[in-house]
Amino acid sequence: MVSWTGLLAQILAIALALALAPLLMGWVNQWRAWLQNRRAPSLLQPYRTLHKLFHKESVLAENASPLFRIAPYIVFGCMALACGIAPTLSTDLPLAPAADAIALVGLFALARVFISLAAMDVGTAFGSLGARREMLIGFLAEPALLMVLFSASLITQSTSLARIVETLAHQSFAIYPSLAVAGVAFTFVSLAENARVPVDNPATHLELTMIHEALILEYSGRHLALIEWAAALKLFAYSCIGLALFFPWGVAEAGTPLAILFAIPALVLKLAVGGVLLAVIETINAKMRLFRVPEFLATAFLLAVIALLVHVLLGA
Amino acid sequence: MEALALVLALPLLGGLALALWGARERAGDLNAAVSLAAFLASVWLTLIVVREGPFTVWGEWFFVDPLNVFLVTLTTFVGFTTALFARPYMRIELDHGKMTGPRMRLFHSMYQLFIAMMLVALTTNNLGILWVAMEAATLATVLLVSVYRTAASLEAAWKYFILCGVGIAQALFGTILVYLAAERAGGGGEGALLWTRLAEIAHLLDPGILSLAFAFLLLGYGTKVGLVPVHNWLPDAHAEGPTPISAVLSGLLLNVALYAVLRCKVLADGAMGDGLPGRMMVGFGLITVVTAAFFLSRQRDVKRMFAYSSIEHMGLMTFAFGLGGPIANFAGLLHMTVHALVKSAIFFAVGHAAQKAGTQVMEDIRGLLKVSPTVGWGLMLGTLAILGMPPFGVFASEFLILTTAMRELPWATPFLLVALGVAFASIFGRVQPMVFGETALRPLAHPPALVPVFVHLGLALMLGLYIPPWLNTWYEQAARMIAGG
Amino acid sequence: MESLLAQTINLFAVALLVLAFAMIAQRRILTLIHLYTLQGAALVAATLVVAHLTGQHHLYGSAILTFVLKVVLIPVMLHRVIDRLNVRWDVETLFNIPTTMLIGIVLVIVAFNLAAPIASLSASIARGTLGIALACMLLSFLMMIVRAKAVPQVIGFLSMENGLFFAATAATAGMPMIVELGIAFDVLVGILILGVFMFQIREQFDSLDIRHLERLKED
Amino acid sequence: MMLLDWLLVVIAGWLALGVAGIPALRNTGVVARLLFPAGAFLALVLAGLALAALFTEPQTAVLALGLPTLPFHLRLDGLSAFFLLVIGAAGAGISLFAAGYFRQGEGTPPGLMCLEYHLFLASMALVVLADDAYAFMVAWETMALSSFFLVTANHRVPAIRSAGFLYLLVAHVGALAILLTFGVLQAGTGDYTFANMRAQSLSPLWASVAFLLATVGFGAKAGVLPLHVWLPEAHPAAPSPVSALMSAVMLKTAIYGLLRVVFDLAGTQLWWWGVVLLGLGLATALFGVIYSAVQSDMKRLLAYSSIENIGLLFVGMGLAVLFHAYAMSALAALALTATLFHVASHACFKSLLFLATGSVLHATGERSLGKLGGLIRRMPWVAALSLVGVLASSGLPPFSGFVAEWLLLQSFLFTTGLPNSFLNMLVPVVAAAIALVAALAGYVMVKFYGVIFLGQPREPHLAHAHPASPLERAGLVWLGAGCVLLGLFPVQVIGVIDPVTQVLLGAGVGETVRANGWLFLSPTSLGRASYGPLVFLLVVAFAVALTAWLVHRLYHGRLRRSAPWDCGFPAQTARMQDSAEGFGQPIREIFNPVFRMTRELPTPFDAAPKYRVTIEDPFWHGLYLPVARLTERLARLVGRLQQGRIAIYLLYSFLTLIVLLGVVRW
Repeated sequence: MVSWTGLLAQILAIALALALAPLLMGWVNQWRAWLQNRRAPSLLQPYRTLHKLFHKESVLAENASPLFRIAPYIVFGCMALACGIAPTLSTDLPLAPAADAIALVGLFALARVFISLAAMDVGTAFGSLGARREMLIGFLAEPALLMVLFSASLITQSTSLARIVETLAHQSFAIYPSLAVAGVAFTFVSLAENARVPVDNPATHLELTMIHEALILEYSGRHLALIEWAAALKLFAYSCIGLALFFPWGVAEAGTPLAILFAIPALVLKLAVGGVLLAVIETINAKMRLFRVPEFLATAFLLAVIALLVHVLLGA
Repeated sequence: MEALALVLALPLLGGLALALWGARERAGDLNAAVSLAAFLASVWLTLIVVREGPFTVWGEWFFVDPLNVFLVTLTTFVGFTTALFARPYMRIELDHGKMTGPRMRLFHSMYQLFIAMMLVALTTNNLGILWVAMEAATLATVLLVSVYRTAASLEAAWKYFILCGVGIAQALFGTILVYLAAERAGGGGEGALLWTRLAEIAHLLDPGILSLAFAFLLLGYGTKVGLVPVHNWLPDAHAEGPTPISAVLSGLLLNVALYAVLRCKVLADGAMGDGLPGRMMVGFGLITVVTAAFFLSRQRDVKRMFAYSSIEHMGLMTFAFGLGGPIANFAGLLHMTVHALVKSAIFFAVGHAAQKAGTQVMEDIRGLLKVSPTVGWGLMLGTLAILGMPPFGVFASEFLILTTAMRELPWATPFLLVALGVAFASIFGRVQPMVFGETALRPLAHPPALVPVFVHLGLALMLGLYIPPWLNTWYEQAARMIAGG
Repeated sequence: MESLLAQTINLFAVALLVLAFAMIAQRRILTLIHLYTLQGAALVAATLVVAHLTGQHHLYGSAILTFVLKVVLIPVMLHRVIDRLNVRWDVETLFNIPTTMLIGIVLVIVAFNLAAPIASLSASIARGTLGIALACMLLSFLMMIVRAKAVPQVIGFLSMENGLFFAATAATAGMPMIVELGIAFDVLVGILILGVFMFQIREQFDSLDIRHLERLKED
Repeated sequence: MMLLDWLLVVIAGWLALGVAGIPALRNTGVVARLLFPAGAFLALVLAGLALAALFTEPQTAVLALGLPTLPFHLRLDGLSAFFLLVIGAAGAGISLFAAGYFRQGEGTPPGLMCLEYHLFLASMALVVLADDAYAFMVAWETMALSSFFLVTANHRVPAIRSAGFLYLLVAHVGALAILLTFGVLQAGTGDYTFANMRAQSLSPLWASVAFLLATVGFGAKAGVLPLHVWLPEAHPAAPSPVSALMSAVMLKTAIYGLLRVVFDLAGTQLWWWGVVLLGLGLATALFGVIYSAVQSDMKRLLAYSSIENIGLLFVGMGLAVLFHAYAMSALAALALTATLFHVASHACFKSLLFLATGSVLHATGERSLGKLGGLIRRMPWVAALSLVGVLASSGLPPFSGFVAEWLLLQSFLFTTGLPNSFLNMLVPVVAAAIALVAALAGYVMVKFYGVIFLGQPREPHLAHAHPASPLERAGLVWLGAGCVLLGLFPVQVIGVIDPVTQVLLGAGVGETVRANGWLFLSPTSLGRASYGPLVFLLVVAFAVALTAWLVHRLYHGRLRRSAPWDCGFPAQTARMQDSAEGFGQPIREIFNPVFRMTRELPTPFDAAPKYRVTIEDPFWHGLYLPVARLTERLARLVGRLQQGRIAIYLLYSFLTLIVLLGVVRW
């Protein structure tokens, strides 16, 4: 049943994700710099960073357990799979049935749990603090994300991402107020999940309010590289899912290999726009105090639930 | 016939004999021996009844039917085991100086007479004699309750005497009324009060008189059953008397009193036929169960607590018999049996515990398991059994009673639920620390002879898991008889 | 003649009732005992009359029994008790005397009401007196409740038994003999035990005031 | 011989083992090396028989025990077989562990422990086999009693005693409620066999009475709000294998009972029953998970997490009832499948975690999270296996917990089909709450694992913590394997669950699932929803391996150990890690109104600043203490009756006489 085109699309999708994720990072950073009147780093800066980190030897705390060393790989693997099942180019993906929307959320959760455990492993003050905060954001963001996906899957009567995108993309255009609300919620969630302003600031370090940076404080060398790359993949995956859900046009259908050729530029275009938007959001917002993060995410959660109710009420 | 003669004569003679030698060293053994003989005789009697069925003897003055023969056996059995328990127990009391030679004599002789009177009350066919025997049993136990001559025991005995005396007087008036009705229905004379005859002509008896009579009889004998609000003598008498007496009071006397009520209920039902007696008993039973449960929750004296638990269980039986119907009656009879067994067992264990600790105040009895595992486990298992924990027999009867009540009288079940819950919390919450935990007392050098406890509990356990067919047929006949047929 | 005798029964019955009231009213224990003796005598007389009228011979027996027991033995015993323990006065009661009397009246009415329908069914010649017997019983009961000392309480108890005996005699032509004997025996033993008790109580509390007997209770 | 007979043989074997413990009362060697392993073996046999029984026709047997009119009826059908399977499978691992765990000097001598333990196992097996009310109640109360004695094994400690007392009290009251349930179900026929109850058709009113009574009764055993208070007391008090057995298996017997009554005996289901169960379950789940997040005693934490899982199970049952009441059998089957799957997976991971805490307790003598840490280096086996348990428990793919959650959420997604707008509005909210609970569970488990096994030891003496004994490891491995396999082969597991739903609902998801292939789990159609844990795992593993290989290949594997950096912060002590309280802080902040907290916050000027927070169960103060006070007051009132004056007593008797005369006359 696994068609060649499907396999091809699958491999292509993952490869593309791996390749483009750092680029997306660079793109966003560049725009942020421009918007903030700074001289921007090169678009390829993330690649350079990764390369440098891979070359460095990695320094490990004496009491670091195997868990600490394996965690980066697991996180990376999870993110790779996430990009594999998110219908970026085509909806005909052999891996799609392995994990539907719910499983995708589970996948992100798995990665989060591992990175948090790893952060607690060495037993430093910042590490455990970061782990706590990460899990805090997690348990608020996860259900919100799940609800967003639910409202989509209620519309399309399916929880498989591929099927959702197919239905949304290739049926006669309709306006879904529920999806609109869900979209806002999704934006909130993805900002939080990817440690962007206003929840966290990826560019800073040594702040008492840091979250993601505190998690990976003890990492260095190749491990750090993997984690950074995984973070980039995560951002990529989230963007792709968002685009697939709310702007599903241009994604290739099953059995139309040629369409993929058109799908790639479409995706790149959409990502570029999305990146700019993200940069804009990050620029016009100030980072909020940590205590307000729960409120922020609770809002997202409520919006998602409202989206569900709206769908139940209006059937749309 | 001979068997019945033996059953009645042995305790009487034993009582007389012990009145002479009751102070001797070996009096306890004699006491036990006589009780054993009586028990064997009653077994013989049982076999006869099982083989030949009910019969009346001596000009119908005495009779034996399934209902009373099983109570006779139960009475003699518990009488025997209690005598076994009393032998070492009272000797220790003697060593502690709480008893003296004369008091020992009084104790032994009165013990036998008490048993004898209960047996007479059970086997007599004449309501008048029934009354006489009940009164005599009361008188015998009054002296036993006050045997320690302490202020408290005197007070308890006094209350016991006055309250039960008054109660029994009501019962006498009730009996007179029954006689009046009998005269009208079937002519007076010697035979007019014979239960068997009355039961035959019950439907002819005047309902007006019988209803009045039953009111008096229920109140009168109910006082001895320990129904609230005429129960007040019971906790005092149980708490202050010597433990063997508490055991037989709870285990036997209450049953006999309830038996008397049942006999009267049969007549009243037959005459009135509107189920009013049943409803009265249900009401009494319910009030008793609930009130007793709440009494339980503030006790400090262990024997007093278990006395209240007896009140609760008598209430439950009264409730069951009030419900009527084959299942409820069966349950009531079963409950009579297991309650007698388990409660006396508990009093045995409590007796040893209190004797060892030198107090009946529960706060001062701790960690019995360390003092003596047999006493500890005996008390623990007995308590669980009396609280209706399966697989003990008490659970079987409570199971039947509750499930029947759920359909017959749904409104009553919440009260029962609350009562049983409160009773459980009260009793178990106090017994658990008594049995478990640390203690200041030294472990007993040699384990006390608690064979009776475990025999009783074993029987109760058996009745919960397996009721022998002959016993079952026996219960069923009795239940049918109570149902009036 | 017959009817005249029959009426005498009612006379004795009323005497019993009046005596019961008198007992409630009476404070002096000695007088109480006298009243009790009188009640016993009235009971005996009534029994004799009934026996004569109905020709139930065992009633003579029970009359004699009653006489020996309630007119001779028990009063004597009570006398000796109060002499030995020298209790003469029964100080205060639960309610004051008049209230008690009023309650007594009410009780009599209740008793009559209860007994009326039954009495009409009674075969006995003295049927009307059942209500009185019941009334006597209730009155003695009341007396037991209101009296604060042991001896009066006991006397109340005994007079209650009088009421019962009278009921047995009046309503039915006497219980079967053996039952009567048994009852009499119980009463005798009972009174003996009571005597013993009073001495024990006395030596424990050096008083017969049953207020001392209120220690066993739920705190 | 039929399967049922063999099962009875196994149960009898358990009892025999228990009795054999008495002669060897203080002989730990025999008990630990002989009796408990034998018990574990019997448990395995039981599981095997149950597995076979799942696919055979129901079998019945009558024992010569019980009441003369009512001997013990036994029946082995799909439902009981499934729960027997759970009992056997979990029991095997726990017995194995217990063999290495129980030692002399825990209060109750080991021989007696052995008796109580095997009595407990046997009674649980009998509970699910019983086919009449009497047998059921006897087994049920025996179960409560034996577990009570196990809980109070170390009865020298007053706290443990009172915990046991509370437990037995709640259990007993619940049992009375169950008793009344049967009283209703037998419909006055006086025949207490389940067969007869099935035959009766009750009026909606009586059926609802039965349902409510059953909910109270079985809820008390399961630990549903507000009857949960005993659970967080009893589980920590008990020795770890017992906690494991109670939490993993005994709570499930309550689920069994409720399923039996609602779907089998009651005959009808009304839709609002489902709403009641949903509401109760949801409240319980939220309460449990929120409270477990703020616990600082590892076994209490797990106990509250058990409450949470029971809540999820109730939610699942509620959905099943809803669908079934609206005659949507297929969906009801899906919801029920989710519930039963969760029963199995919870049995595995919760017992695994409780046993792990047992090993930790033995190794360190500490139960408070604040005094643990860094044990992954001292006891790697336990740490690795608990990691499996933790991941399963926080519902992460590809482990067992996730599948149940996935199925549950799937069944939620279909509820928009319900012909009841109110429910259609209600259900999404419930689903959202469930998602929240699942996410919070992850938080709790990270706290649990991180504080115990990761970081630096918070106490010096933890350095001497000794690893678990081989038998303990064996038990843990067995249960860990359960978590993994349940998670990786859901299709096959659902094949096992299918007969049960067939029995209860006459419908199942089995064949659709099988039709969609063994690789991908898909209850309806591949297009609609699918989940392939095996593929999932393989892909992730492959990605990990490939990455690792590439990284080491293209670059290098150089590694240097040095002191942790921690932003160059100089003085590192273990006390600077997040404490358990610290980890609970965000939850306390967010769900502040739910808690009943007393806190001592240090001021900047304290010489020896000290922070203390105690969190109490609001139900305890809001419900139980008032009830206790009310009882006390009533008792005081009633006590007045017995106030010593004989005259008053006579007055009672007098008045009673008057009343009685009044009753008979007028």
